[in-house]
Amino acid sequence: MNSNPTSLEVHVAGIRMKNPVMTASGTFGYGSEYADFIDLNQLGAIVVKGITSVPWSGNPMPRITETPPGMLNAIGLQNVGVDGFIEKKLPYLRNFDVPVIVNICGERLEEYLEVTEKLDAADGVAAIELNISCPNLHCGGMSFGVDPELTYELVNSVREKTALPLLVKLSPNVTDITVIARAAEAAGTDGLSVINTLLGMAIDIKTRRPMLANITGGLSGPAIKPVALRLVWQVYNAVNIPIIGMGGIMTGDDAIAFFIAGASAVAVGTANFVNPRAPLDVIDGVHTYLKQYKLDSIKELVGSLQT
Amino acid sequence: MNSNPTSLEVHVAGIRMKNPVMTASGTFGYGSEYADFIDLNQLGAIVVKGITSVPWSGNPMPRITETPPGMLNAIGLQNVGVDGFIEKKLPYLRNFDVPVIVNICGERLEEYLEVTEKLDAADGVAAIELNISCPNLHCGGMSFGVDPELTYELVNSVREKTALPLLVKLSPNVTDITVIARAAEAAGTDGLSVINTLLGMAIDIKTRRPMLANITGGLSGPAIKPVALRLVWQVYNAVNIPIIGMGGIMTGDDAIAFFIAGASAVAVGTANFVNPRAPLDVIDGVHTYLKQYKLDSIKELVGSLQT
Amino acid sequence: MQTSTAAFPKKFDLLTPIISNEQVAQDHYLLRCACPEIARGALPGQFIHVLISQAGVLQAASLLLRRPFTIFTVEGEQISMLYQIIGEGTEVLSHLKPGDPLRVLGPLGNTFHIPLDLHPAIIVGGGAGIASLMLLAIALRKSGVRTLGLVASMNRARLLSVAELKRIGVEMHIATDDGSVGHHGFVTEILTQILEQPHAHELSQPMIYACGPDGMLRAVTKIAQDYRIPTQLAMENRMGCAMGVCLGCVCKVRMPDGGFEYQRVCTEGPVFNAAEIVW
Amino acid sequence: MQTSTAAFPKKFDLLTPIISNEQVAQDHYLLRCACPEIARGALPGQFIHVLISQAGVLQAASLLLRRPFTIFTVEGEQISMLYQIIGEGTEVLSHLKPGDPLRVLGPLGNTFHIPLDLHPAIIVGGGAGIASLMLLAIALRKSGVRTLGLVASMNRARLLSVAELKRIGVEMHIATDDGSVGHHGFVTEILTQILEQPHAHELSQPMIYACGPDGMLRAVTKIAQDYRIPTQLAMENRMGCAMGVCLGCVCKVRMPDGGFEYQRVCTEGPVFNAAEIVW
Ligand SMILES: Cc1cc2nc3c(=O)[nH]c(=O)nc-3n(C[C@H](O)[C@H](O)[C@H](O)COP(=O)(O)OP(=O)(O)OC[C@H]3O[C@@H](n4cnc5c(N)ncnc54)[C@H](O)[C@@H]3O)c2cc1C
Ligand SMILES: Cc1cc2nc3c(=O)[nH]c(=O)nc-3n(C[C@H](O)[C@H](O)[C@H](O)COP(=O)(O)OP(=O)(O)OC[C@H]3O[C@@H](n4cnc5c(N)ncnc54)[C@H](O)[C@@H]3O)c2cc1C
Ligand SMILES: Cc1cc2nc3c(=O)[nH]c(=O)nc-3n(C[C@H](O)[C@H](O)[C@H](O)COP(=O)(O)O)c2cc1C
Ligand SMILES: Cc1cc2nc3c(=O)[nH]c(=O)nc-3n(C[C@H](O)[C@H](O)[C@H](O)COP(=O)(O)O)c2cc1C
Ligand code: FES
Ligand code: FES
Repeated sequence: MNSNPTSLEVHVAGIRMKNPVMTASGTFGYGSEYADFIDLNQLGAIVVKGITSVPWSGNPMPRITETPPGMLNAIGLQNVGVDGFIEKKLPYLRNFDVPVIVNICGERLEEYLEVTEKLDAADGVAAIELNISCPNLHCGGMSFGVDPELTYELVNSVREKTALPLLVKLSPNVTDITVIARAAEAAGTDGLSVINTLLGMAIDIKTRRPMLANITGGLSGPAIKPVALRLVWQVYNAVNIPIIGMGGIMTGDDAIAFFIAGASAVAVGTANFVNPRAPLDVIDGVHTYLKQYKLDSIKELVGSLQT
Repeated sequence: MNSNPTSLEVHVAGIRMKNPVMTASGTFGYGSEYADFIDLNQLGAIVVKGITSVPWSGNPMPRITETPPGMLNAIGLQNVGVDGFIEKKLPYLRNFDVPVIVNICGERLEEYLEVTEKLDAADGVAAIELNISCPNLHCGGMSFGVDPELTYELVNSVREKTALPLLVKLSPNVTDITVIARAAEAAGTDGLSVINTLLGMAIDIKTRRPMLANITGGLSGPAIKPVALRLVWQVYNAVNIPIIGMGGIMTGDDAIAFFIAGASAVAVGTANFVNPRAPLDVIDGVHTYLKQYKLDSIKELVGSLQT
Repeated sequence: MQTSTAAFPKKFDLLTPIISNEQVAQDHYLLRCACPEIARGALPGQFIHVLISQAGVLQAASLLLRRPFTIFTVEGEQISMLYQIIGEGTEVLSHLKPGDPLRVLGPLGNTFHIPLDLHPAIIVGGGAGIASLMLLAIALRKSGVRTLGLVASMNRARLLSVAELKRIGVEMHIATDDGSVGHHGFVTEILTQILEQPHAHELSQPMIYACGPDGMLRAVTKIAQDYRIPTQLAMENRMGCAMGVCLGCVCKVRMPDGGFEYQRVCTEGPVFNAAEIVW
Repeated sequence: MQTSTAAFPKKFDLLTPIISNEQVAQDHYLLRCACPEIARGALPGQFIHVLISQAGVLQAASLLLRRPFTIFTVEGEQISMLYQIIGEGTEVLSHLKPGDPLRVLGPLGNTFHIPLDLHPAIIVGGGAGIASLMLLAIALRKSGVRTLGLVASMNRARLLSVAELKRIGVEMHIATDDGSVGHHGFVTEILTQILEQPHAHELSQPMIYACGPDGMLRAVTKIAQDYRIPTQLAMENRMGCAMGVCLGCVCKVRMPDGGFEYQRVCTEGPVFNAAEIVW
């Protein structure tokens, strides 16, 4: 427990953070984009957009649409590739005193390993977040993250390649998330990010076309918060490693609900698009709550749901 | 195709309906409750609250809470039981010229069969909707509907007990809904209802208690529409039997999106709580759309998504 | 609760402009609108289910569900509701202006039972709970029933309806949490005092009517049992449909056979016999 | 598009009351608000990202995402936007009243490139697209550049900004779909006419600037290619963040190596070199 009565500092999955609020992958770019609004040093951590072994150009347009109240996206992991990231994006982030967590993805196991090795060798990476929702080409495009054995194999192989703290980001689109969570835990991940987007779809009834060129896309934002909270709580009851909770967090109060459900830290995603200061507002809100309820640290909240 | 240019009549899964708009189970009681607002004869069909072999008292309070924009419920299938339904509720419904679809549930296979036999023998039941999301006591409370083999066995057994049209209501909380859909189809169901509620949770951060006594509950309303549409579309591409689409339908335009995704009829659920004339407004909206786009019947829309 | 065999009035869902929406105490607002069809049939204790849609956009409201409020007063074609800001819905509601459209569904629920030889009536309202007892008080006083009014409030700034109740001849007793007016403490302490008074035998056929926070209702029920005074409670559970179909609003009701049943506050209630409620 | 090496102005997110929000044509509204920090730095073609929250409730808005609109004019500390009602967001926006709070993020995006020896500038606006060209037109006329203005509209009732453009000395040509005013047909037909005119050789260093529906932009691009006239397009894709991070707003841009890249309309755009856009 902390001596400073309202310190927000946490140490989660081997990552030391000034506060438990990070930005969610894909919703905060590489950090520089929000520099007019946010002093990056104030963030718990930055999770950058998913990185792959080679640059990906992403999906055709349209890629996003709105649903009440949430959004669907099918960006298709457009990114600069791991070399581009290390060369062009990481140097900027090294200027700040904030842990940089790199979200990675691939269509084959080897790609994940290649990216991991390069990040492990790079300077300024605090942790790796393994996005296991990518389509797995070896299994006909089915994602790694829906199968416990594939998940184990992937996490285990990545684990062997790096001593960096490892987070595995779970998909909500499964029958029983605890099976996948336990597989990742058994394979040696330090923590779990819960959740990625829900698979959804929207239709333009005037043209009878899907609103996204990709037909389906990932649903994020307030609409998914109840599902995300449920999954965090289920995972919390199934594993003994820390959880980064996310899904529809817009305010400090939302974050508090995730802590109570079992998250040790949270990530702010879609909210960044609505409010460029969202992570800071969330931090303030968490702070206010701790003061109001006279709590010394986040730890007292984690998993404190009274059932 | 229909000669009347804007007739909404459909014939789905052996059920003949004046229009393709029904009420969703659990959101319209036994029909009489809305008699001040709706001429029941104007509905495509009425799906009544889930019925079990003996009356169930349901879950403790609180049972519902709101989420933006949707609601979580954990009613726990409070109902009068099949005998009570046949004696007290069915006679009222017989006064109307509207198909009555009875949603049924059970914790053991035998219960489903008992309820089916009684309904088969009763007068005034147009079809049975099998809710396979109930906890299955034989499998440690896991629901029948998440396992293709259990689904096949259940649907097949019920199928043998009745010649009434049979709908199977699928759970969205699965990794691959098409596997379950195909199992139900193989077991002889006439149609599929897609979807039941998403499993969610909400927390009162003041008391750190769950907002529902049951901790988790079913998420319904506009928030789930993107997920429901996606599942209808996936199921449509996997089976050759008709689909009743539902999940967040508030307006005629919402219903149209479900037809385009592959539903042959739709059900209006949570919207009833907001607008007691919701099903009629949906029917009007569908009518207006057909006229505006000069379509002769719903059939031209079903599965017409341009991909 | 089976208070009456009379059929309850037909229900209407009306879209009507707000006539006024004014603060009447700290955190409390009084909203009036014209609802002739609802005004006509409304009985004491009945409520309305209100759609708080921003910008009048029905299907896209982020406040999806309606909110229930007791019918506070009926004047000609107008009804009013007295509400407290406790969350997002009531917060948004308090910002609505005269002329803004509101969707009002009602009248809903059962009504208070008023025995013919009632003497006296003791109404106990905690916070905004007094709003559920105003139409009843008016009806009681119209029939000349002696009525004692006990109202509880956090403080003077939040005190509701005292003047109106006095004007119609209700004998008022006030309790505040901070003692800023009236008795400094719980309203149930006043209730016990009254029942302990030497002339308490004058209470020939008394009845308690209460509405307020759960804690208060439980305390009132306990006292009523001790003094064997029949009591009716107006319950205020979270509601989904308010039409009796979602089964989201139930409370646990003791059955004659010793078992219990979940009954719907929106349909079998909101008024229940206190002795039958299982807390 | 690499139009300028100058750093773009710092971005601000301001909460500001609406000064006025009035209908200026059928389905079209002009909204003004004071945004000193944004007004100060705004460049022609830049836009703002507006949060249309009902009742000012940020986190609960059912319109979750913001909506992008070009900065139409800048007057002192005030900026304005001219918008068309096309969906729920703009519908709700049109109901907002003076005094209602608005959240405005900007200035965003790049700006039009204005070559030094430009003569003449031809601006082509379809529907609300003309809104994206007003600041440019003002800048051009200030520098004394001869400017032809071609505006397209469905009909007279929807015609926008013609008087304003005339007042600042833009030579106006109008096309309407129904012929209710100006040329009956496509604005691109006027464009071709102008380029075919005998004195078209006067167009020594012309540049076309266009904004409007995709169909119009493609037609303009085709004509520009035929006549070898450099052209800049202001693109209006659906946006998520408008900050360059969600990658939701991209358009396909031809690369020197013959391949293509998805570039962000909010960051590399909204102004693109027409020749580089892959449709
Ligand atoms: C039959 C009936 C009559 C009522 N009459 C009145 C009245 O005349 N005046 C008045 O001020 N209020 C009345 N209420 C209570 C009123 O409905 C709630 O205060 C209101 O719905 C809160 O809405 P909100 O969006 O502001 O709060 P929310 O954001 O929905 O909730 C805020 C907090 O209050 C809790 N809550 C919400 N509704 C209730 C409820 N009904 N009971 C207990 N906790 C709740 C929530 O769980 C949450 O913790 C009545 C309720 C019922 C059922
Ligand atoms: C940089 C930029 C500048 C813009 N400037 C202006 C301006 O000055 N004036 C103006 O009137 N409009 C402008 N627009 C377009 C404006 O942003 C949209 O009209 C607005 O977002 C629609 O919001 P809505 O909620 O009313 O419609 P929605 O309900 O969001 O959409 C209604 C329909 O329009 C489609 N749609 C929504 N947004 C867009 C879009 N950006 N492009 C294509 N289709 C879309 C949707 O897919 C849907 O079918 C600009 C757009 C961009 C990207
Ligand atoms: C536009 C967009 C892009 C995203 N890209 C990624 C990504 O590259 N990798 C990843 O693991 N998650 C990605 N996500 C998922 C988010 O990180 C987050 O898990 C999800 O959006 C739920 O949080 P939210 O509701 O707060 O946005 C993306 C989400 C959005 C909206
Ligand atoms: C309060 C409530 C009770 C429900 N009860 C049942 C039920 O008994 N059986 C069933 O199959 N589905 C039940 N459902 C699910 C609905 O029938 C429907 O599938 C779901 O709510 C999605 O549709 P909606 O978003 O339009 O409400 C219930 C839903 C709600 C909100
Ligand atoms: S609120 Fe739905 S049954 Fe009472
Ligand atoms: S709108 Fe998000 S990158 Fe452009």
